[in-house]
Amino acid sequence: MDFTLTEEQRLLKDSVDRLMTERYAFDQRKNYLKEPGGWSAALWSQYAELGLLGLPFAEQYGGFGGGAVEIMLVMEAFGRGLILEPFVASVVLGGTAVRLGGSEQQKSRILPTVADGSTKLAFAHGERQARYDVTDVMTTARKDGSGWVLDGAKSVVTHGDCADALVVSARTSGERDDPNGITLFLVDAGASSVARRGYAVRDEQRAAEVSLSGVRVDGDAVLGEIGNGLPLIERVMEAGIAATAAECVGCMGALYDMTLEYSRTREQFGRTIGSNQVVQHRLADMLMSLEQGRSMAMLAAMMVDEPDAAERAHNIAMAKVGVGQAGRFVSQNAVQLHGGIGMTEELAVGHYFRRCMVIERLFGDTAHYLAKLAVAVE
Amino acid sequence: MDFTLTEEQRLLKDSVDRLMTERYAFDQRKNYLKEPGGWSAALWSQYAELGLLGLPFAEQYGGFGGGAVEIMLVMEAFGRGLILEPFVASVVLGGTAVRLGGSEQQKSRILPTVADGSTKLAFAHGERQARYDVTDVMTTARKDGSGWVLDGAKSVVTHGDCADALVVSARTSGERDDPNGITLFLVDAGASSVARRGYAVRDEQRAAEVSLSGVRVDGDAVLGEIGNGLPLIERVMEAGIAATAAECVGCMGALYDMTLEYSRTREQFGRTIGSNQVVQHRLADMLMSLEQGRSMAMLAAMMVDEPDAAERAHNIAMAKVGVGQAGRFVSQNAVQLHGGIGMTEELAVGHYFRRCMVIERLFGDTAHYLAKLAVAVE
Amino acid sequence: MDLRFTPDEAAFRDEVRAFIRDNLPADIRERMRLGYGPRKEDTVRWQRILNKRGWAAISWPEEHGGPGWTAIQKMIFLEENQVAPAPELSSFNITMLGPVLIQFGTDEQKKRFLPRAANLDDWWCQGFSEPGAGSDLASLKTAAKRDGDHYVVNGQKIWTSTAHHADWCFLLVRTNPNAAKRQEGISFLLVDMKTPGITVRPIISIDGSHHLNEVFFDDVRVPVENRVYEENKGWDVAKFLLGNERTGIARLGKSKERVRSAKEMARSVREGGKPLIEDAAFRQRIAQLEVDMKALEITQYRVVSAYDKQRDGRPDPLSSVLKVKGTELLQSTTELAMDVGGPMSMPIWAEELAALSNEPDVGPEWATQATGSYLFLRAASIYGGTNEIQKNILTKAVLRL
Amino acid sequence: MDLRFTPDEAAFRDEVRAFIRDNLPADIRERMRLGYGPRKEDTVRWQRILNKRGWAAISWPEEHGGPGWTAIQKMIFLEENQVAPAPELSSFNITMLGPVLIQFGTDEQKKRFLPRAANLDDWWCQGFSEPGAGSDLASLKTAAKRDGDHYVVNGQKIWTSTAHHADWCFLLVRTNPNAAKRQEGISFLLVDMKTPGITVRPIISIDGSHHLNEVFFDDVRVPVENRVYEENKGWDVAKFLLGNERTGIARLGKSKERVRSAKEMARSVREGGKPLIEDAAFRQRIAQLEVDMKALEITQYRVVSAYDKQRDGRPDPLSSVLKVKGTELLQSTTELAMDVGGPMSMPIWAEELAALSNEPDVGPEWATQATGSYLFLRAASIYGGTNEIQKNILTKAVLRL
Repeated sequence: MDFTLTEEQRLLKDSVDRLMTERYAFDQRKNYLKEPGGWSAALWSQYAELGLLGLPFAEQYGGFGGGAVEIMLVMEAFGRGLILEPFVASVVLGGTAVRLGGSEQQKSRILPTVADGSTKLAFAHGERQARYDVTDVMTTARKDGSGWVLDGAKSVVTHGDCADALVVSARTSGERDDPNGITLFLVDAGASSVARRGYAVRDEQRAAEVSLSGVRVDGDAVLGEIGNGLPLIERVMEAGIAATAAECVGCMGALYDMTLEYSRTREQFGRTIGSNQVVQHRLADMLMSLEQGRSMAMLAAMMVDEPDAAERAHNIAMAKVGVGQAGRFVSQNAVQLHGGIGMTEELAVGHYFRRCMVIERLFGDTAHYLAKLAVAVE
Repeated sequence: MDFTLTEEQRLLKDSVDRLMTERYAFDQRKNYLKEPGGWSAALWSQYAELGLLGLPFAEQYGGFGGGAVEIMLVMEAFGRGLILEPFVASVVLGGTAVRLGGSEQQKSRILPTVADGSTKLAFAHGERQARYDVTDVMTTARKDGSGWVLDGAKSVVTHGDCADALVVSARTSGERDDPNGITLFLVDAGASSVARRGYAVRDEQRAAEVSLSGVRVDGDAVLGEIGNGLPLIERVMEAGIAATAAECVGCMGALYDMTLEYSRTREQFGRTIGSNQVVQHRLADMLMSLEQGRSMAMLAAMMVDEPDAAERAHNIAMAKVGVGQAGRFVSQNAVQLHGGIGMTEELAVGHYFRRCMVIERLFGDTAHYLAKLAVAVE
Repeated sequence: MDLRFTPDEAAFRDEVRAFIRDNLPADIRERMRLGYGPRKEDTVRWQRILNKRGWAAISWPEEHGGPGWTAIQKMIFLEENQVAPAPELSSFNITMLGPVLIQFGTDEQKKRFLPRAANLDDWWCQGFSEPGAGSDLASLKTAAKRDGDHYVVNGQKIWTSTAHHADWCFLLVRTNPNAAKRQEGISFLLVDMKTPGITVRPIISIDGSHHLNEVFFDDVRVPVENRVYEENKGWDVAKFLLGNERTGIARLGKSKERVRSAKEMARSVREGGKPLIEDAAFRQRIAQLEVDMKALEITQYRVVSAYDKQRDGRPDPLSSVLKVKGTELLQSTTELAMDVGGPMSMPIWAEELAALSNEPDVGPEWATQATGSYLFLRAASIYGGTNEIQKNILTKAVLRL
Repeated sequence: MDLRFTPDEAAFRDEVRAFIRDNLPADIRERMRLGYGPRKEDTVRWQRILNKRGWAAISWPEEHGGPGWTAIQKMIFLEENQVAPAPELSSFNITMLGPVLIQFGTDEQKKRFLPRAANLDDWWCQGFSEPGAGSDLASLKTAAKRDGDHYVVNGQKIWTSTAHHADWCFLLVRTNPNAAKRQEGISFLLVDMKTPGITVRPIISIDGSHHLNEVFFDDVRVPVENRVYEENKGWDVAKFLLGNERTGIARLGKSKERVRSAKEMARSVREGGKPLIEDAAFRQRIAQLEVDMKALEITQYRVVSAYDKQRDGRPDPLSSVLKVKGTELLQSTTELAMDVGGPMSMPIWAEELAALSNEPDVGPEWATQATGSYLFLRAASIYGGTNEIQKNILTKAVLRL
């Protein structure tokens, strides 16, 4: 057991922390929001330069061979920065799908372009009727010569509006809810038969509704096994959970720091609000939640490469619940202790609050994973 | 809507409150515990003299025609006194069984002797294997000439050790868990075929294991309808829930008062513990729980005579959950705020704590009733 | 003692329910059912309908146009109105300004302002809070200097709800900066929002709505006749206003409406392959909320019923219970409604997409709006004295610690 | 960074587990599995078995008979021992007295007391708390006056765990009543409990157990050679003792054991006509507890692993997290175990009925004992500094408010 960072990990952490401090102050972020895509193209290039966009890929694909710990360090810093760029969508979700599911040829073709930032991927799995049910896929792919034709619609696809290529799940056999028969495809997001409507989510990140109307793809667009896409989808979601868990820890850390600072300086009834014991204990409770959440984010990072699928899923579900609850507690109380000002767009606190809220609902919410754990109790 | 008491109700409340103050101080109670039965025979006579033992019965049966509000007032006072006598067992549970289920002849024979204290009833329904499942009755009654023969065992029968007569549920038909086929019988507790082992429960009240080995009873021992005892059992339990809900309010009131007083006087680190804002807010939370619990105990009292069985059961289940949760919160925090001294037998606080704990589990616990309510959600 | 409505009370409830059912405009009801807050014109339209029926100025005496209801009747009306769901009455006009004018105003002020307030001909806002003051009202700094038959007001107010809609503002100002205590030297003015020198600057809330404002006063001239009560005695007026009977503070009708709506929507979405409404944990959550709402409902009955029995002017400390538990429930029930929508609750798409295309709206509006309500009502435990301050009040009033 | 055990750590865990499995007497294990606290003789027997293996003095340096374990190894050992379940080592002997003597004791004291403490030949108790002091230790009043080569001790201690079992007591006394600060003028004495003038009076806890005592000192003569460290510097010793590394403070093994036991028992009882273990709400409750235990387990790894990396003497503020969250879990998991028993958990019948008749015991002992544990462990959030005080500590240490 060892919680120390290697020298490389420390350097990585320092450089991303520094980047966030220098380039992602809350006021700078406001300007990025006004850019056409709703995020900063300049920062995106900088991530690429720093090697962050290729972090989890092997060197042969233009990557840096980083693991889950490296992703965790970067995501915590990104959480503190409250970044808007499609890092999770492209590198973590899309990247994991290609990295774990792709053929040698697919990896060689795609991963280097993800790593240099020229290709942005998005993970188009969720559908309107599915809510959090991962097997509820109604989009279909029917064989057509050597290729396939996809029909259906995908919903709330994170950063689906700016993506160059979509990783789309579709049913090649079976009925709705059948765990078998789902296949992943790589789809050119710019194809004319792909219609996208982009919009903002509550955390100000972008998402899209994607409709697929007779989208024709070649046979080599299939990612992984035909009809057995579910395990790969689960790996992608687990990677997403681990990454956003670390991001949530970054958000909680920022919220805790801001609230502590506010309690030290804000005066009311002639004294700082932090001189109230009730406020002090609330901050202590927030700190405890933050640290328990951090432990769970570490668990998720450690487990994301665990070969035993059941063990991996179980631990990541536990981490999802723990981080979700911690994020909710810390962010709700950060707003409460800030009072009225915490309820306004002007302060960063409400923005972190909303990011925690969205993260709790990505890939399934706390109740969803607690129910899974309850079923698994032995 | 009216929350005022009638003049008679106010007088009743005052007299029972006074009795508790004068005769049920914590030190006096210690002496009652040492009496042979574990409670005070003198107080029992006094309850009879005051008319409390006949409170819910009609005047023609030696009673005072009181209703649920009167029982609530008395039980709250009894909760403050933390009384040991078999009032709930005999008057509320046994009394309700006879009052609602008995024939004219049975009522005339039994209720006056309950009212004058000479007969003590107990409600022998629960069985070891049943936990909180009300239809899980394995005790059997088989027809034998004009009478019946009962075999089986009843568990944790409150005040079953001192009872003169037992209201026993037994299966006259059907299998375990069948809601039909349960019949109630009046059984002489002193019969040689009835074996009882008395013991103390955690709240220092007495209970007994009762075995029935070929207990012969006459045909007129049947209470209510043959094979349709369940609705009557439910009425009895509802009456018990309403009464002990009010008792719990009395316990919470006493705990709250004691804790407030302790916080005002107890000094630590050179100041009263009540000068800590965290203690103040905890007390405010306790007060809020107490008042919400009181509201729920009122609901139970109002609903216990509601003719619509489903409406009655639903509301009483809500009250059970609300009072159970309030009692747990208030009593756990009363111990916590008292610190070490609250953990000892010497102080009353631990005794109230344990009574709240037992009350939460009488007739089914919070989880049990919450599950019922969850099933009923529309 | 009887927790049930008397036949009269039940008949009154039925009458209110029927009136709302028959008179609430369908478009307003539908917008509110989807979780939208009422627009200004919705509130105006509905309050005028109620006023025509004599049901707008619910907390005013009959001689000033009130309906002469008991506190229980007011409670019933407010809950039916929330459950409908219909826009709530302007609390600034009805609960705050009206009683203040009736108690402290001149005959001239009453005649001039009360009927227009009841009919929402004037939309009022409240100029109390100032930057940095938070719940500590008495630290206010906005100054009013006497200049002939005018006050000249300079300063800044914040958290001014609906100031951008308002025709008039009732304002606390400091008329004597040298008073011995902070509570002295304050006056209560009525200010026409069209007076030169007033600037309203929006504050956007975390749900994206524009509800709050900063209001700047730059040499704003207010006629002395628009002062309520004596000069420098405005704190008495403010205390009266804030300590006013708080029927409806629990906003239980709103919580009930949110749970009812969540249950309805939970039939249309799935969890674990079956309708969410059949999910055991979800049902358990609903059951617990219904228990908590029932307890608060009865506590509210107790408090409100006491209003009718005795009026010694002291606020019932139980009303702090109503505030704390009521807002906790509001927050839990709006969170529930949002959770039902799942991932569909997260986009801000309703308006945005409608603007983008002619296609039908892709998002279920109820889900989008549920999140809006959830976010907006995080403030419920902050405004009107934070829940922490409510507990301080309880500590002082009841615990005497 | 790696949360998994290294191969060495895993091998160590297996070794510990195997040793406990093979050497823990079956009768002790069975009693503890049923939820009974260990009897004095159980604790003695087991600690001597461990001591023979070299595993009793776990927090002492090797030169004084410790096993030379890392903090991680100690944590593993403590958890395996709790999960077994086996009696815990005497914390008075091992965690408190031992390190104190090693740090502050004379060679003579070390030689005389350490080996006997490790082997539990002497049962030690702690004479710190006094009536009215609670968590405010420094307010102690028990006085020791020098009389030749003895101190004469007069005063009273309270909450003295297992004083009725104890051969020796380490005692804080006031040797200089005129010291400028309350923390000065205190000395640390070792007292033979057989010395004339000592009276032990039981305090019965709300679970009915006799664990705590009052101890009265009436002209008790203690040889000066039994003072540890300098006269009037006893507070330094006490601070060292209290600030000692708190591996195992979370008592996670105990919580795990309670959940495991609750799950096992939940197969044998019913709720709603089927085994309780199949009840959705019950499973949800278990799942939540398992999440909370997992989070605390990793937090504990982080804290304990830091012990091995750096020892700057400052207590890690995260150890307050371990205390607060650990005791919350202990209380939740014992409540869970009690709830499984349902009505059967409420009687105190095991012993009482056994005494009354020759028939087999009617009550499931596990249910009766589960309630005993629940009641006893209400104190977990009180002793060792209440959880409220832990948060004060966190406030000062981390928040600097």
